[in-house]
Parts: sequence; structure tokens; C-alpha cells
Amino acid sequence: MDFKLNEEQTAWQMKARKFAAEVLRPRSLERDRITDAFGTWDWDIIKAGSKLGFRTSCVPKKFGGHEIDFVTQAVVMAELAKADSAMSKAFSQCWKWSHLISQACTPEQQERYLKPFMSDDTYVLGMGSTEHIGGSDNRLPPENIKSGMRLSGVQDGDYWILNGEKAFIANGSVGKLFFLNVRTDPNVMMRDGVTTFVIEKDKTPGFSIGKVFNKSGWRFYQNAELVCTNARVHKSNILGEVNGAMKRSVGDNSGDMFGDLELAANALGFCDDAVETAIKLAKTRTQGGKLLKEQQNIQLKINKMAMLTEALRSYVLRTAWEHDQKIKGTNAGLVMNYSTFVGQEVTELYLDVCDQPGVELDEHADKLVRDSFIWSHLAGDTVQQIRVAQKMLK
Amino acid sequence: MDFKLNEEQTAWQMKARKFAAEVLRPRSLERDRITDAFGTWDWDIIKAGSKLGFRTSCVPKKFGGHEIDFVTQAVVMAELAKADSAMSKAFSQCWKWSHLISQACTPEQQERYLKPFMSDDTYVLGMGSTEHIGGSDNRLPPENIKSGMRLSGVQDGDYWILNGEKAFIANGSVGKLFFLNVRTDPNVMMRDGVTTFVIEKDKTPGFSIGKVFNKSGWRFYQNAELVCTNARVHKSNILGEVNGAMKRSVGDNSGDMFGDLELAANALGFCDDAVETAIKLAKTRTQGGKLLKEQQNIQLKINKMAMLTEALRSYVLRTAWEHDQKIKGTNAGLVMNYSTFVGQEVTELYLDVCDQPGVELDEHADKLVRDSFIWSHLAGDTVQQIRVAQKMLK
Amino acid sequence: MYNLQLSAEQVEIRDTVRDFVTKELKPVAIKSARMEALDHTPLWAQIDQASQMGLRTLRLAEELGGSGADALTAAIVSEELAVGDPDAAAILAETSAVARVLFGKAMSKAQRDKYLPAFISDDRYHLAHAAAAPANELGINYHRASAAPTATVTAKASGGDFIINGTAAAVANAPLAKLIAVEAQVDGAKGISTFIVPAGTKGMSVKELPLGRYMGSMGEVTFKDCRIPADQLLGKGGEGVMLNGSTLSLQAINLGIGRAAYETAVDYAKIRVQGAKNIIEHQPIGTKLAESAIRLEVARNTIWKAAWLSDHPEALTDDMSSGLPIEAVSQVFVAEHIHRATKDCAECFGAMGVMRDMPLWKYIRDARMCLHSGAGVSDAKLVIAEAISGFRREGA
Amino acid sequence: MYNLQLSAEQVEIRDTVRDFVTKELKPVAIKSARMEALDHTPLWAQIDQASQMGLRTLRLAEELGGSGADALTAAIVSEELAVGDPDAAAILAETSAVARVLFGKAMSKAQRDKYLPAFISDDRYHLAHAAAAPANELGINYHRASAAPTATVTAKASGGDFIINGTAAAVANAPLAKLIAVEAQVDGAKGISTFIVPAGTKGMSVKELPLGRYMGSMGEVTFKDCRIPADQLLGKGGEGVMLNGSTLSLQAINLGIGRAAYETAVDYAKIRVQGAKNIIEHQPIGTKLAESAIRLEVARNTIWKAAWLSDHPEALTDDMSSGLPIEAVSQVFVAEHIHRATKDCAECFGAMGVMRDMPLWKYIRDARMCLHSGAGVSDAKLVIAEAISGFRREGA
Repeated sequence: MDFKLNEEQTAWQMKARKFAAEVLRPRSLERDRITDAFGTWDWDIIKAGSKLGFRTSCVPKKFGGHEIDFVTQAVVMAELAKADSAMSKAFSQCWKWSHLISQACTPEQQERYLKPFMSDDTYVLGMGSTEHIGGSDNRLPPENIKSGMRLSGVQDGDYWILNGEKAFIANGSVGKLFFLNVRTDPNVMMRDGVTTFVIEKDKTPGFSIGKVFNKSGWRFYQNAELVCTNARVHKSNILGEVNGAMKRSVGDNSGDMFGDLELAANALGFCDDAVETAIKLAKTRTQGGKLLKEQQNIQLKINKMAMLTEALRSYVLRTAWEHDQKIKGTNAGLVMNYSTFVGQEVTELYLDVCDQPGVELDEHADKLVRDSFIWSHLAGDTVQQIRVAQKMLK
Repeated sequence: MDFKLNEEQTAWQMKARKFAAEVLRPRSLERDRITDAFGTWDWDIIKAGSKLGFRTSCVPKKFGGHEIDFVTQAVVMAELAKADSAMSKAFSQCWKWSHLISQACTPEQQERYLKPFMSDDTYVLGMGSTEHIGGSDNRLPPENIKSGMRLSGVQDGDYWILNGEKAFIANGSVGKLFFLNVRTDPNVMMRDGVTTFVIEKDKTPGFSIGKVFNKSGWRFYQNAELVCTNARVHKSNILGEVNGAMKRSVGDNSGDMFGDLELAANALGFCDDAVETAIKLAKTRTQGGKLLKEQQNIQLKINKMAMLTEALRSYVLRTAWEHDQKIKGTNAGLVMNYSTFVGQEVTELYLDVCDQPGVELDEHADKLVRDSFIWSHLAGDTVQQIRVAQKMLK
Repeated sequence: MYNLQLSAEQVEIRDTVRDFVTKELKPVAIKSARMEALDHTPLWAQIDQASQMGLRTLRLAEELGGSGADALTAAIVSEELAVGDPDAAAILAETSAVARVLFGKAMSKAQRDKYLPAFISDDRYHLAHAAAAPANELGINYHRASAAPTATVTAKASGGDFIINGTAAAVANAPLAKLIAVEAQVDGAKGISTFIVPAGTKGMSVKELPLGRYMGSMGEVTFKDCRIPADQLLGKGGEGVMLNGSTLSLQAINLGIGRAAYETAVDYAKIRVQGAKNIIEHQPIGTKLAESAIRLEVARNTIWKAAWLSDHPEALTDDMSSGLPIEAVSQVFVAEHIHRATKDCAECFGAMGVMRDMPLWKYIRDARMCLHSGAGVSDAKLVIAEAISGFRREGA
Repeated sequence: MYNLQLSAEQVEIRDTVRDFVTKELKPVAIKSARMEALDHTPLWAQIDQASQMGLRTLRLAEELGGSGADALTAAIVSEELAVGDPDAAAILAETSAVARVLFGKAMSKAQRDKYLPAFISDDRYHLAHAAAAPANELGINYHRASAAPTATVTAKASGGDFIINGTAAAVANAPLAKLIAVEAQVDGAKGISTFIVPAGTKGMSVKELPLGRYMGSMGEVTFKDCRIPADQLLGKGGEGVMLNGSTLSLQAINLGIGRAAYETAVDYAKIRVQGAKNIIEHQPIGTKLAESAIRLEVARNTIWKAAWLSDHPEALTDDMSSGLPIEAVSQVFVAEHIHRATKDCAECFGAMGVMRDMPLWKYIRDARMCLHSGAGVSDAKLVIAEAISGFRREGA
């Protein structure tokens, strides 16, 4: 047993903490307030983070990246998310798919995709799987041929012609490279008929960005529609086998091992923010001339916030370590489910501590509550819970 | 970061697992059913565990003990509690006070108390602090001279004369050596007027055992009244300074560093029991000819049980490691609070999974629910929560 | 017109019962020795006294010698009795509910003439109803047709008599009932028939089920070539007489259990001193008690609504219950919230909250029993969900 | 007699309002563009229409030209309106509640003759009440005497007139009210006095408060040497006229918000397919919807009870409310459970549950606003706790 970070991990943590405090936090509420869904994005933030290595930190060293381990990834995510959860996710979304490139692409593809990614501070990655209809079927595929994604791919010589739409795609409006899961055989169950294509946005005729979704929380982070209208993709852009997308088992749960852990680590970050800010408030704000911290009900709320957050921290770091050890299991899924529960409970308690009579709604607490609610649809809904439970009950 | 147990820790874990499965589990429900409060105790279990080292495992090596570290302690407690939470506590209660002996007694006292403890398999330890009136005041002393314990001690030459009663004292009916917190100065605040005496039961005239409390759960584990009627104790049995009991700061929260962690580790054990048994049930019991595990609501319950239990495991082990590193903080208190919430939620869900229509109440699940409720009064009540919160808000 | 005021009669019976409970029932029921030994022997002296107050025959029609009380009044009475002793409350509620339908609707005049006088005049005359096992598999059958109830008891015509065989697994009041109505599948007939079998009939035996799992008294009833004359068949047979089946009395009893815990906790919190203040003056205890008070208050409203609707099925318009199965709504709400309330109330007591010679642990245990009684709240929620979706079970 | 049936009149007004909401109000209120832009501009066309239906003057006595509706009816109407648009519901409820007391009790005949005709005939004539700031420090003052409300607005007699100065921080309806009743401390007088000030009076300015924090419309009202004639003082002064102060309409609005979320979720769950089944046929979704249905049903019962008791204070006997402050009970229950229900209902929608052009996120946000409105549920629980312990605040 050892719960200490090593020197390299600590160095990354400190770098992230500094960047978060100096660059992310000062812009967090300001970006959140912007009404236009696309307008919340800020390339300056991405560029600044990219120069510090936060965009490319998961790329293997041989391609010029930093190849940080999972514990470091978790720690950095949490630090960035402590300043702004959605900004943190904008970076870690690139990690997810650079993981996938280094684990599932051929050397030729790696060369082709990683080179521009490494050299361009605004080169952002995404993955298109979800569609408007039947989103959960992709995560928990039923025994039904009609279920699952419909964006279709038909071979045409050395090319494939794609038609259809993806929805809610992370980094959709800003990404330059997308993995796209495409139904290449509609006559079999989804698990046997999906192929992953790599779409270079600027080099793919017929591929375009649709609507940008206007979320109630996580506003900095972009989700958009990806539209294929006879989009033409060369077969050299296929990842792995044709019809093999759902059989790929790089990691444990998502397309890569980082997926589930990422959300849990992110939640840990904003929980830390909530706990620290609430303690500060309780120690400085008064009611009737006395500090809030003197009230036992306030003490109980702080206790619960800290208790849940520290349990989450313990679980996140343990899971990250298990990832680094290549231990497979259900912890990544469970800690993700858990982070939903903890993130919402802690931020709602924070709002409650702020919620003194006669005091205006706290904008920061309200943002954290809105951000945390996104987890209900990513990490903690019943489909995600069932997916993990079914593994345990096999 | 390293979440692995080392070889010695694993060896203790395996030894505990075997003992728990072979000796504790087969007698767990049988002891629980006994109506008489004192009749639940079984010296054979204590003797068998003692021979394997579970009674004396925390005694320093120089006194013939095993001096296992906190991580090992947590792991062993959990293994024993997985078979029977109250039996586990009967052993770990001895650890608590052998910790105190080795940390706070003079070498002469250590020699005098540890010798009989080491050589007698039925030598069990206890600590008397709580009284019928104002129990919580001992944990959260108010600024009021009248508050706090009343069992009084008056000096009489080389002896002290003690009068009064302690209540709910763990191992009270079976212990041979007790630490007793005594109000030796009633004219000052409790924190300045309490002295700890070491009472050797057989050598202390005027000291006797009162009523044995009949608990609804944790039935194996004994709680009793300790009665002093002009009990005469030599001053060489004073632990530390006269009037210094409440100033002693050996560990973080309780009289020793193990206190809070102990309860969390114990809860982890019975949560493991609940999760494993529930999964087994779901995979074998049918409803309408189909396995329970096919029902999504059952899957959700299993998910929640496992999620909370794994979060607790992560937090317990981290805290144990922090203890070994002598890192002070609020985690021991928080993880204890947390174990109350988790232990009750997990066991109630287990009862719920068992609770199929037409099936009798599951005796095992019911026992776990009753055992877990004890935490409300030990580990998770608002006084314990406030105690931790006040540290964070200092 | 919407009106929440009870009638003078309802207030009177409530106050009378409350007084009886405070003075006679509760002091005996929560005796330390009794609780410590898990002793559930019926408190006969007090149950007899309650019978003399008319509580055994509460729901029986007035013209048959009962009080003709409606479901709302019965719920009020059950709550009050359960504050003192849930077992006594359960025994009386079961007899009273079965009597209402058995004597009031199910029996022929000849049957009534034969059994009613003894029932009226004997304070120890209790009733039981051994129902055909319900198809308790809603979980797996959610949104699918489920199997019809299966009769574990069968009957066969034999020379003008019936021969009954089989076992009814868990029958409330069976160990103490003087008359048991049993549902059986008659050989060759459609539907379920109900027979009345006096205690002591040759071939019928009752095994008392272990204490602590049920409220009141529960038994397994076994028939072994039990021969009964044809005139002990209710109606024409094959009709499946609905003798009780309501969970409302259990809900009201559950509420009474919660109230007992709450009242004890409030009394204690007003006198127990901690940190030089009464503990109710500490925010966390005050908050816990307030939350418990809310649970009780809202649970009572819900039970009363369900009871009133069962008394006034004509009012089941969409404005009253949004089309929901209101009894299931009430069951879930009451079971979950009273369980929580008893736990919170016990916490106010520190270690005394888990001692067997103190009542708190028993309140929790009883509330837990209610939470896990019958098919449990998970199934009740699925019943509600099917109603919401408009799913109709075939045959239901 | 206990009776849960609404009167024919109540059912009629409910159905009329429901119909109006479904056809006129809701389709406009939940337009994507409006929600996406966080646009809270009052929907004047619809609010005017509601006024013509009598909803602006709902609680005003019939003889004064209103509908004379009781609190229960008003709660029913507020719930229905809020299903469509909580802002419109809040604006109308505030005007209606203030009108009842202002015109019905507080004004002299001369004052009424002066202001009532315009109020009746003008659909845009709304009212506001700028109350003295309550002593919002219950937390720290739990079980201790608390300070009296402090008037942040003062008045000084001056040559037959009064000169008003000061700021009222958060006044519902202020930005759109044509008449504002303001509480002020008159120099040298005891107690609080209330003045009526028409919009546009020189020296009174209203600053609209940011959107999204309140239901309806909220403003800060500032008086700067605002001179008003003495005949705009209500009564003799120093009496502290209670013009509203009830949270019941907000509770009913909260319920309406929850119902909108629930109804949307049920509709969606019946048609959205996942795993080749409608999602309501999956146990977890069915269970979530059942739990939400329970919360709504029980919340409604609680609000109706509180409303009925406010209409029938003579019924406040111990059997009705156990001595609890029933409005606080209802406030806590409704706020906590509707918030949970909106979150659960949104979960059924997957990602659409967080999109600003869909209504779910707004239901959650509005419910969160209710949960954190005023002094919040933590304080309401302490109010209940003090009532349980029998603590009486000096001066209260």
C-alpha cells in the first residue's frame, strides 16, 4: 500500500494546478454565462493548455507525447476540473482518442494522424457514436437487428460512402479528427456490423458539422451533430477490422481504458472546488453577527461534502492505479457511477451552504450543480449502472 | 501509488480469512439467536482466535506481540467481520487498548499489564468512558463544568477511591483489564479534570460488573456496566498525568489512532459479505422460472451495493496507509462516518434483494441490518460528524 | 366539498382508543422483560378489553352487531392501537376486516345464523382468511401477463361433503382464529371456492409461524383429508370471495409504529441534556425530529386519502388520484418514510436506541417488517408503473 | 365530514385553466428559442387572457368584482398555470393574493373607490407588496429570541404628506405592478405602517432583478424623498398589514413544475424505444416514474391540506395537524420531493434532459429555485422543530 504520488506525477499535478488557477478559473464563470452554445469555446485556453502539454499528454513518447500514466491522468483531470469541469473535459477528450490511436491504429495510421495532432495547438479530437435515436442501445445492445446506430457505410471500390448523422458528439464543433462508428452491415446485430472510420474533417468531402447543442451545464465543452452526406472516406482510414468496431476490446468499458475513470476524476475536481469554497464561506460569512461555521447544520453539510469527496478521491486513485497495472474489473464503471452520485450530492450541498436567506443565488455554486447534472446522462444513468452490474453478474 | 498488499499483509489476510470461514461464520447465526445478552459470548472462539494471534496482534514485538501495521489491522478486521462483525470487534477491541498500553504506559506498566495479557488466551481488554448521563459530552465537551462524566476519584494516600458507574462498556462483562476515565477534579471543565486509571479486575476491591446490555445487533460483542463502590486503586495504575486524560493526544480522534478506522474496516467486512451473498442469490434464485439477476431492478441494487463497498474499501485502505505514515487529518473520522452510511445502505439493499415475495425473512440479511445499525450510535451519529467537521472548520 | 375535518364520532373513537392505549395497552406492551425476550404472546387481557370497546367488530355492519365503521375510521383506530402494540392492532384489524365481508356479504342467512351469535358474544372469537397464494412474480412479469393465482389447497366433493387437502402458507390470525375461511380449488370446478372451517375441525391443523416476522399472529394451515359438510361452502363456489386483501390496516399500523417512535423521541429530546442544552435545542436533533414529523404527517394524509377512496369508490375520478393505484402509492410512501423516521428517532437515543429492553429497536424492527412485508415496495412501484403506462394484465 | 371531492366549481375552474394552459400558454412558453435564450419576458398576451378568465382577480372578494376563490382553489389554479409557465402563474398569484387583502381588508372605502375600478377594468393592472425585511436569521437564532423585522424603508410626516426613503430589496411583481404597497417605519411611530404608491410616483424607482433567480418578475424598489399624500397610508398606520406572506402559491407552482416534467417524461417513456422495448417497460424507468408519481400525488395532498387549513383556521385542532406549522411542513416536502422528481424525470431523456432548447433542464432549474427560495428548507425544518419543542419566540 502506498498512496503517495511519485515525483513525476506530482510535477504534473503542480503544473495543472497552476494552469487551472491562472488560466481556467478566471475565465470559468465568464464562459459559462455566454448564451450562444458555440460562443462559449475559447481557443486561447486550448492553445495555452496545449503549449503546456495538456492536449497531448497521453500520446506515446515515441510520437513526441508525454505518455503520462493513468494516475497522472486522473490527478491532472481533477486539478483542471477544480477550476472548470468542462474545460478539463475539452482537454481529456483528446486524451481518450489519442489513447485509441496509439492502441488500435496501424503504425502508418499513427504516423498520419498523430503528426498533425502533435504540431497544431488547435487540433482537437472527437468520437462519433451516439445518434438521436437509441443512444443507449450502443452501450447496452439488445438482441435485435433493428437496434443500434444507423449511420451507414457502403463500400465503393477503395472508398466507403457514409450517410447519416451523429448527435451530441463531444468536441464536434471544434474537432479536426473524428472516429466515427458506422453501421457497415445492417443485416446483422449491431455488435457484428459496425466499423470505425477515422475522419479527417478537412479532407473528407460530404462531411459537415450540424447543430451545436446548447447544454444547461458544461457549457464550455462542445457537443454537436456530425453529418455525412455521401461522405467519401478511403479504406485506409478504417480502424482495425471492417465490422469489428464493437468487438474491439482495448480497455475495459469504453473505447479505451481511460473513459470511465475520466469522468470520475473530473467529478473529483469540482467536488474539491465545492468543498474548499464551502469551507471558506463557512469560515468567513456571518449570519446575525456569527460565523456560519458555528451552526451545527452547516457543520453537518461540510462533513458530508468532505466525506463523500475523500471517498471518491480514494476510489479514483485506486482505480487509476489498477489501470496502470492492467487489472481488469468493474471498478472503472463503478467509480464512474459513484462520481455521479457524489458530484451531485456535493454540489447541491454546496449550493445549500451558500443559500443563506437574503443572499442572492451563488453563481459559482449554481454552475457546479448544472455541470454535475451532466453526469446523469453520461456516467450515472441506469443504463451505465446496468452495464456494470451485468458484468458482475455474469 | 500502490494498492497492493505486501507479503506479510497478505499472509495475515489469508490467515484471517481461513479462521473466519472455518470458525466464525459457522457459529455466527447460532450466537446471534441466543436471547440472553451474556449467553452470546463464546470463549472457544476467543481462545481459538487468540492462539492464531488475533487477540494480541497489535502488541509490540518486544513484548511478544506481532506489531502488525494499520493496513494489516484494517485488512484483518474486514476479513473477520465478513464472517461476523461482532466477533471481529471482540478481537479488535483488544487491539485498541494494547495500542494504548504500548503508546501511553510507562515501561513498568507495560511489563505489568502486557505480561498477563500475552499469556492468557482469555485475557480481554476494555475501556470505560461513557456513562448513562451525557455520553456525547465526552466526545464533544461543552464549555460547562457540570457536563461530562461523573464517576469520581478521590485521592487517599497512595490510593485513589473511585465511585460511580460506567455504562455500555465494550467487553465489560468479559474483560480482565480496563482503562477507566475518572473525574478527578469536578471543579474544572471536564477536559482539565479527568484521569485514566488502569483497573485490573481481579485485583481491585470495590470494582464489579453490573448489567450486561442486551443489544438488538452485534450480539456476540458484550457491553456492560462497570460499577465502582469505593473501589481502591493504587496510584501506580494511573495512565499518564493526573487530570491529563483528555489532553492525551496519542492518535487523532479516539484514545488511539486505530479507533475510528476500526469501525470503518469492520463495516467493510460485512459489506463484502452482503455483496457476495447478494450476487450469489441473484445468480441462483429464481422468480417465475427466471434467475433474479435478469431483472434490471436487481441489477441496479447489486450495482449500488458493490459501488459503495468498493468506495469504502478504497477509503479504508488509504486511511490505514495514512495511519502507518503518521499522517494526521480528518480521514479517520470521515471514513468512520462514511462506513455508517455505506454499511446501512448496503445491508438494507441486501435484505431487499432477499426480499422476494413469498420468501421468508432472510435471517442472515436481517442480522447484517441489525449489526449495521449499531454504527448509528458509534460512528455515524451527528455528534461524531460534528466532531470531525469542527476540525475541518478550525 | 373538500373537508378534512373528522366527524365528531371519529374524533370520539380516536380519543377513546388513544386513552385506552396510553393507560392500558402501551404500558404492558413495552415492558422491558417482554421486549427483551422478543415475547409476542398476544396481550389477551387488553385485546379482550378492546373487543369490549367494539374494536374486534369495528367494521362489521351495525345491523349485524358491529360498529359499521368505514375504512377511514378503521385506519384511525389501527394507528392508535399500533402506537401501543402493533400485534394487538393487527389481530383486531384482521378479524374486523374479515368479519365485515364474511358476515356482511359472503355468508348465507343460514350460515350467519349459525356463526354470528357466537362471534358477537365471544371476545376471543377471531377470524382468519387463508387465501389462495397470489402470483407473486411481478418483478419478472413486469409488463407481461402473469400466471393466475394458484390454489395450494384443493377440495373434492365426496358424498355431500367436501374433502379438503393442502397447505396455506402464511395465514394471519390462523393460530388464534375460531373460524377460518379457506380458498380452495374444487376438483373439476372453475375458479376458486371459499369454505368456512371452524377451529378444531378434524383434519385441519395450524402451525404457528416464528415470532418477529409478522405483525400479530401468523400460522401455516394444513388440511389433511379434512371433511366438511357442503353447507360450509360460501355462496355457490367458484366465485373467489374477496375477504380482505387490503394493505391499508398494515399501513395504518406502520404509521402507529412511527408515531410511537417519534413521540418517544420528542419526549426524550425535551429532557435529555447534552452540551448543557436539551438535545432538541441542537440543530441536528431538531432537524431530525422535524423531518420525522413531516414524514408522519404526510404519511397520515396519504393513508387517509387511500382509506377515504376505498370508502368512496364513486369518487375515483381523475382529479382525485390521477388514475394511480392509490393504495400502492400509500404503501410505498408509508413503508419507506416510516422506516426512515424510526431510524432517525432511535438515533436521538444514542446507545439506548439499540437496546432490547428499550422500545426504539423494536419500532425499527417493526417498521422494517412493514417495509419488507408482502411483495415489498419494489413490486408496489412496478404496479404503479404499469398503471402509469396503461398496461393491463390479461385476466386482471 | 372528511371528504376529498372537489366542488363542481373547483373542478370546472381547474379544467378550464388546464385547457387554457394546454392550448394557449404552454405551447408558447416552451418554445425552444425562448428557453434557449433564458427569455423570461412575461407572456403578456396569455397573462391578459388569464386575467380575462378572472385569474388575476381570483382571490378578490366577489362583491368587489373578483372570484372570491379560497386558498385551495387558488392552489389548484397555480398548479395548472405553472404546468404551462411558472412565471405567468407567479405573476397572477401575487396580484390575486395581494388584491384580496389590500382591497378586501386594508383599504378604506375612499381608497377602494379610488383604486379598485382601475384595477378591475385593466388586465395589466398588477400589484406588488414591498414588505419589511424579515429577520432571516433563524439558523443562528434557533431556540433563541430573534431580532424584530427591520424596515429598510422609512417614512417621515411632512406637512400632511409623508416622505419615504429607503430600499426594499426583492419585491415580487414590482417591475410590472401599477400599485405597490410598501411597508415603512414611520419616524417616531411604533410598529410598521403600510403605504400605497402608484407606479410612476416621483421618487420611487424600480430596478428589475436578473432573470432566472425568481419566478415571475422581481424588482428592487427604491424610494428617494418620495412624497406621498397622507391618504395613501393604509389604516391608522403602525399596524403591519399582512398582505401575503404565504408560500402556498409558490408550493403549488412548484408542484405544477414537477407535473410538467412528469407528464413529459411519461409521454416520452411510452414512445421512446430502447432495447426493442418502450423505455417505460424497463423496470428502472418504470420505477423512476412511479416514484415521481408518488412524490407528486403526496405533494398535492399536502399542499391541499395546508391550503384548506388556511381557509379553515377554525379546524386547526390537534387532530388535523398535530400542532405542526403545516405550511412549513408542506414547503419542505414539496420543495425536496419535486426537485428530486424533476431530476428523475429528466434522466429518462438521456442527453435531451440537459439541452436548453428542451424543457427538462428548465423544470429542474425552476424546481431548484423553489428548493432554494426564501429561507430554504433547512430553516423551515427549524421552524417546525421549534414548534415541536414548544419554543415560542418572544414578540412572535
